[in-house]
Amino acid sequence: MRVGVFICHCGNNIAGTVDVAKVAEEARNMPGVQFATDYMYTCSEPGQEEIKEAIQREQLDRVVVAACSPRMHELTFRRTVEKAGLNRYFFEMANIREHVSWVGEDKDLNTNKAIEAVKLAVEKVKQNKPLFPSSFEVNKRVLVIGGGVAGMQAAIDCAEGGLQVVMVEKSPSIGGMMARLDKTFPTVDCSICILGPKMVDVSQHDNITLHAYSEVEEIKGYVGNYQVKIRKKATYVDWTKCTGCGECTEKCPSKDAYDHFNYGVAPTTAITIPFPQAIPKKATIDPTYCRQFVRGKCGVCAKICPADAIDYEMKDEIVTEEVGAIITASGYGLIDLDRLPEYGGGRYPDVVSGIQYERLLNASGPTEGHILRPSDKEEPKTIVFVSCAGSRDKSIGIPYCSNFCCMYIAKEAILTRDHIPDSKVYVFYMDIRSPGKGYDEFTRRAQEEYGVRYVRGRVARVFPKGKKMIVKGVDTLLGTQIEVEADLVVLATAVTAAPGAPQLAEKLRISYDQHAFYVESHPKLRPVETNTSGVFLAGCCQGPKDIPASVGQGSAAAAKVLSLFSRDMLESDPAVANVNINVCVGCRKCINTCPYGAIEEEELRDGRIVAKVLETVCAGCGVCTSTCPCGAIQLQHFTDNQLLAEVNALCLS
Amino acid sequence: MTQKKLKEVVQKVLPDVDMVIGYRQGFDPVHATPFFVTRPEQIDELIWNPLCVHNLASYIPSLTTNKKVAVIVKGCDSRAINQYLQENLINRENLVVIGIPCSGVVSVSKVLKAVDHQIIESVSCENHAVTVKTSQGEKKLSVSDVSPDKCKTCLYPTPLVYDHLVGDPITSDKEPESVYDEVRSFEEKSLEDRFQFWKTELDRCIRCYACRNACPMCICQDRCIAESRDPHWVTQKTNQTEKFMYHMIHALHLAGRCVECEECTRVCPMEIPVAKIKKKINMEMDQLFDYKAGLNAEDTPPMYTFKVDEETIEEHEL
Amino acid sequence: MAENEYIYYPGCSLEATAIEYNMSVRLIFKALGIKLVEPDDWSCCGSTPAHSVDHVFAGALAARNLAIVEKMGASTVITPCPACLSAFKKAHLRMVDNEEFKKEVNELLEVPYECGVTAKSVLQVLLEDVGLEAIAEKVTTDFPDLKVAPYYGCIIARPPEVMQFDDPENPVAMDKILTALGVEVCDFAFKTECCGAAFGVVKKKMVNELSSKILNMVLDCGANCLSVPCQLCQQNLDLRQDQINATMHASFKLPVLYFTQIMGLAWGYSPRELGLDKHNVRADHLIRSKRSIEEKRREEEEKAKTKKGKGKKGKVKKKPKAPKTEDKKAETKQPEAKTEEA
Amino acid sequence: MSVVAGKELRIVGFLCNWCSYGGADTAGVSRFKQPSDLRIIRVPCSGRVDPLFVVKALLNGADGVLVAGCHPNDCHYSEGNFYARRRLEMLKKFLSYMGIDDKRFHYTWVSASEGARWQQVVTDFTKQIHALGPLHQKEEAGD
Repeated sequence: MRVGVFICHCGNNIAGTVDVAKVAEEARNMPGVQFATDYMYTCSEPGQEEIKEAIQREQLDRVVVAACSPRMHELTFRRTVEKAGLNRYFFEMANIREHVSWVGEDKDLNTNKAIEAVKLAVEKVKQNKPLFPSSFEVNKRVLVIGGGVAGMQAAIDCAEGGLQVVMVEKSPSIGGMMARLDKTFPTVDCSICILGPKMVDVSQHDNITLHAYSEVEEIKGYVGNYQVKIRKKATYVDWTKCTGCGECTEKCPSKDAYDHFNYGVAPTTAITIPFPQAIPKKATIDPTYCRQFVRGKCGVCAKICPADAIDYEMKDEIVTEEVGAIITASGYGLIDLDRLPEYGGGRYPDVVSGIQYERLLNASGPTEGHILRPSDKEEPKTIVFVSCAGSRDKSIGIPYCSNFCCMYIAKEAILTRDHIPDSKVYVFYMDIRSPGKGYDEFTRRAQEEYGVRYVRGRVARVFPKGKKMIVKGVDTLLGTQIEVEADLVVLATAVTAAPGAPQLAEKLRISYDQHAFYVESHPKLRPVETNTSGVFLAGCCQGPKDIPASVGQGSAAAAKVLSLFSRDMLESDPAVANVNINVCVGCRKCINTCPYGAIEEEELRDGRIVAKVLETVCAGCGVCTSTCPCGAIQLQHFTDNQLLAEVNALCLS
Repeated sequence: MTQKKLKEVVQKVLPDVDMVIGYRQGFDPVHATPFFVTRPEQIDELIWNPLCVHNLASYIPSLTTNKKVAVIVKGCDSRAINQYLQENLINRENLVVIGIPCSGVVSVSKVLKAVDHQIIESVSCENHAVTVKTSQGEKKLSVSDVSPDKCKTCLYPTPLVYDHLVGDPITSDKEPESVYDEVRSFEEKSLEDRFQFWKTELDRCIRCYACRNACPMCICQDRCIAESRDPHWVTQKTNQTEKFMYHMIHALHLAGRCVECEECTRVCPMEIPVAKIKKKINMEMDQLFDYKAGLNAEDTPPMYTFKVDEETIEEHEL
Repeated sequence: MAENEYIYYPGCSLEATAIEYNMSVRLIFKALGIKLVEPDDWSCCGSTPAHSVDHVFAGALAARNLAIVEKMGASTVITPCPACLSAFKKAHLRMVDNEEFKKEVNELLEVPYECGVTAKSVLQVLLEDVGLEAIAEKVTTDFPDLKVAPYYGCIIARPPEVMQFDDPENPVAMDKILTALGVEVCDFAFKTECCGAAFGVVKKKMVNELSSKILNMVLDCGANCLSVPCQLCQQNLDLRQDQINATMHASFKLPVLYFTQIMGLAWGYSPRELGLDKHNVRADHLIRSKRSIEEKRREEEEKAKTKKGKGKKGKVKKKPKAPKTEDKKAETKQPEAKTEEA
Repeated sequence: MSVVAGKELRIVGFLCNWCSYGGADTAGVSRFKQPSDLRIIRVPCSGRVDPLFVVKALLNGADGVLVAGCHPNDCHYSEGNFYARRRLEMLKKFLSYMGIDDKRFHYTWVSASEGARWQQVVTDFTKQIHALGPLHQKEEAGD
């Protein structure tokens, strides 16, 4: 065995707290090590050249690089050794940066730890076997989860790229949050006017199949070959017949249904079409309010529907779609007003959320664009905006900034002044966060041109006094407490992960952080990839972001899918389970425990039953290997002997 | 009398099977030995008495694939059959189970001790007692005095699975809870004492693998990872570490599978209480997953399944 | 210990200035057939200046009492006093998650405390253990004039990670109980605002301002008295009311009742039994007119008005009519910000 | 070379590649300082960790063994950690019966984003092992 070891300084990142020269020197004495050296930046072009040359010069047959995390550069170096003629699995990485130099202060201890990390890798690599990927076909269809602006952008870009797209939207219409906005910052452009055309593109594109009012039920398979079960929820209206004429919504007698689209600013009818530009423009019945369901009799809509589309008997329907990749753009949620009792959230009708206010501003909203306060439908003269309502607030478990509130508050403030010229508008803020093209200018316009009064300080309490709401807070610039008598209070409620985000993540087998936002492969360099190959992220499911950022991610995710699909065959990771039929006793324990059903029985000529791995289905978790009593089934690259070699390297000394 | 009835049953069964596995007299009066009956004239050699200690079920996995076999089982042995069925290691169609309700067997080594290892000339068994004749004279031993530990905690004297039952069912008079008293009292020892105990016990181990070979659930047999080089879990060194390792392997591979026939302890030439190790894990399986191995064929061994929410497992704090 | 029995730690002030709180608490538990057992030889809870001087010492003062309770074989101790409660809870929690602290504290104690006792407020057990049904069942009398502003004070639900009860910003436990009694509860915005009691001695002026703000809000929300679970608030707002009127040129005449007293009244006990006569601002005029709940029911059936909450989210509260209010000075004390402990 | 005498004890960690190894990376990137004793073995999934590896390590010289995987329901392989949970729990309950303090073995869940949590786990577990002291000084692995 001729192992070559390369210790990376990573500038000072490693060399700063690890004696790399000593590590290299120690490495030279390790059994099987032929050559060891340290280098400034091993991942650099010359650094990789050095490795290739050494492989030739020293006839190395195994390579160990001690540098950063393998999650960072394993692939880079595998390619390097492959270029030099070695099998890419004759390579191991010792993580002496994230796990050593960056977490330990004592140089001696770090150096010793690094030496052992190298020893570990050397012992492992000596056990490594050459592995060769097999290739399989790709199903060039893509599933887009979520019909918000990010999802729509992704869908359109994929469709334009010639891919078949399946879009799943859980609400009755696509459009997402943007469809609810009145205007967009910083241009004060009409939101639905710029979104509408995209929505139409989605609905009319030959390559896009839209499942509205549907949710992902189950996802099976792997990159290139996913099977997705989709639940089409019962709308109780036959959409093939419904013309969207809207007569039913006018005649519907139960008028106190919660209006999901308008965030309950005003009640709506049990049968609704969410908004004029809805796509598809079809009616949906909410059985929790519909009298036909609640009282068992009514049937008004059924009677008056000219297309006779009403079907109270309708049931959920499950459809299965086969795709090769998935883009999840499942969006975000907002915290409930009730979680802000100090602001009277949920208790006082005249304390509303930012998104509710958008609907009050919007011409197609319940007030037809006249700002009327919910309690008495009067026009408010003094409006107070409270930013960071829940955001950046550890005490309710939301330490992060919701990203776009500062901007939409400025926008809503400006619009308020437009709607009600004689209004007084206050904004309580912690900081004004406006880092974007034309953003800061915009917040300044709000203050300078529109005379919005920005108060730097937090609000302590909001309470009613007569018809007014008293907003009690502090002005940190004046260093005093202030009270504002408001007619209407608008809270910039904190952005949260979308309801049900964790459940979806579990179906997708991607990970999510403690706030249930989805985790990207790398925060800087792989922002739309996930650790599950074939699954990509777009928009706010990954974290709060504004429209341009979401659209950008939508296109980015689409680009990723297009490049993934640019090949007809994909290479499967050869690090999968493998059965030694001479040892297998056919006890079937692996078959019963495999999470993927990737193992089947095989009858040998002598009639013996043994296990057989379906290479493309196996995902390489290794549960089978730790289940097999006789060690007959071994996960390649993580075999018992490879792990035992590592354990022994550490323990037997 | 049971032995007579047994022979009648075997008469009936033999024509439709390739063999009947039972017991016959061994090389001396105190040893019974497994007996594979293939011809009617052999039936008369069959015996049934408290000396019939072996778990004959151990033989069937290798046989039922291509032979039709009948096997004679006691209550304890029968759990192995259920366990085989759970792990579908045998083909039930090819198996005829002849169950015998058992009121307890003897531990040969205890008998020999009782007569301080004299040559035994004859043994006669009558209701719950064995009379042993040596050159020193006769000695009458009550079975319960010389029975193996498993009988003292036996909850299932009547086979749990059978096609023919020889004799009337017997119900256990043992407290289910008492089964693990041995474990509990052992756990009262200090950590250090426990370690010293196993150190001295396992120190005697000669790694002959008799315990493994006798174990009905050790289905790997000659492919056991205790002997293989790939994977290479255990070296050939004869030190304490490797001895511990071997017995841990045996125990952990039996987690949720051990049917408590205690063959391992019976066959150990060094008289190491091997079954005592498994008993603890059996107790855990019982308490964590409310599971005893081999009680019925439909269960899934707890180590090969899971619940999304494990009510009985809480997170460990540091 | 027995089902219908609690270990009851009254705390120092309930033996003296707040004796009527003690009386009313004992009375209602008697009515509920629940025995209150005082730990023998209980001592100061430590919520004295001690905790601002020496945490270990303060902890030990609290832990001593908890240790006595523990020794009695009980796992719960109840106290009416929020200050004692928070002292107990603080000491307990700190000892649970800090071995070092636990050791130091136990070194000071003859009987070490093994952290086996949960402290609860009388309010909490009435709500959670006794339950609203049981409370409502006992109601015999209705006081039509009584319009109550529920005032909780600053510490009964704060800091949340310590008190682990009710909402720190908008507590509702007492509201629920009063409502169950059939008493009219007003939507009071200053439930947890600081009354300044802590500065009663050193900063009279500030205390008067803070207290007057609270009393103003009581009027604004249409109430004519306060209900409190805290004898410090009671003392401060009741005893000091004349002083407040004098310094703030106001003329408040707002009785400050313990919620347990109101319970007692509704259950038909006499004001004297409940020690209402011990208050500075008397409530007689509010409880003069009363009727049996049967009458009440009858009268209400007559004017059968149906009022339904509309929309999905939170029902609309009726607008309080704002009577005389002076004083709109921006100068107020910052209400306690939510505590930020990781 | 091995542990730095007097300063370190031998602690072996098995980390699943997707969550806990990532979590350890996150801790590193965030420069969350940790005791240096732990040596990390990377496995694809906590379900790959045969309890025998833990036994092997403890018998062969480790003073403590730590296994970390994705939180239940968040397994990259959807089910691996569920199997791990049962098997490792069984082992934890078993070890002390054989005379090996079960405090020397800990298994827990750390996600890729929980760098701070990882720091906490490593620090606390190392502290715990140091409190127990070396496992192997007394008993010699004689041949």
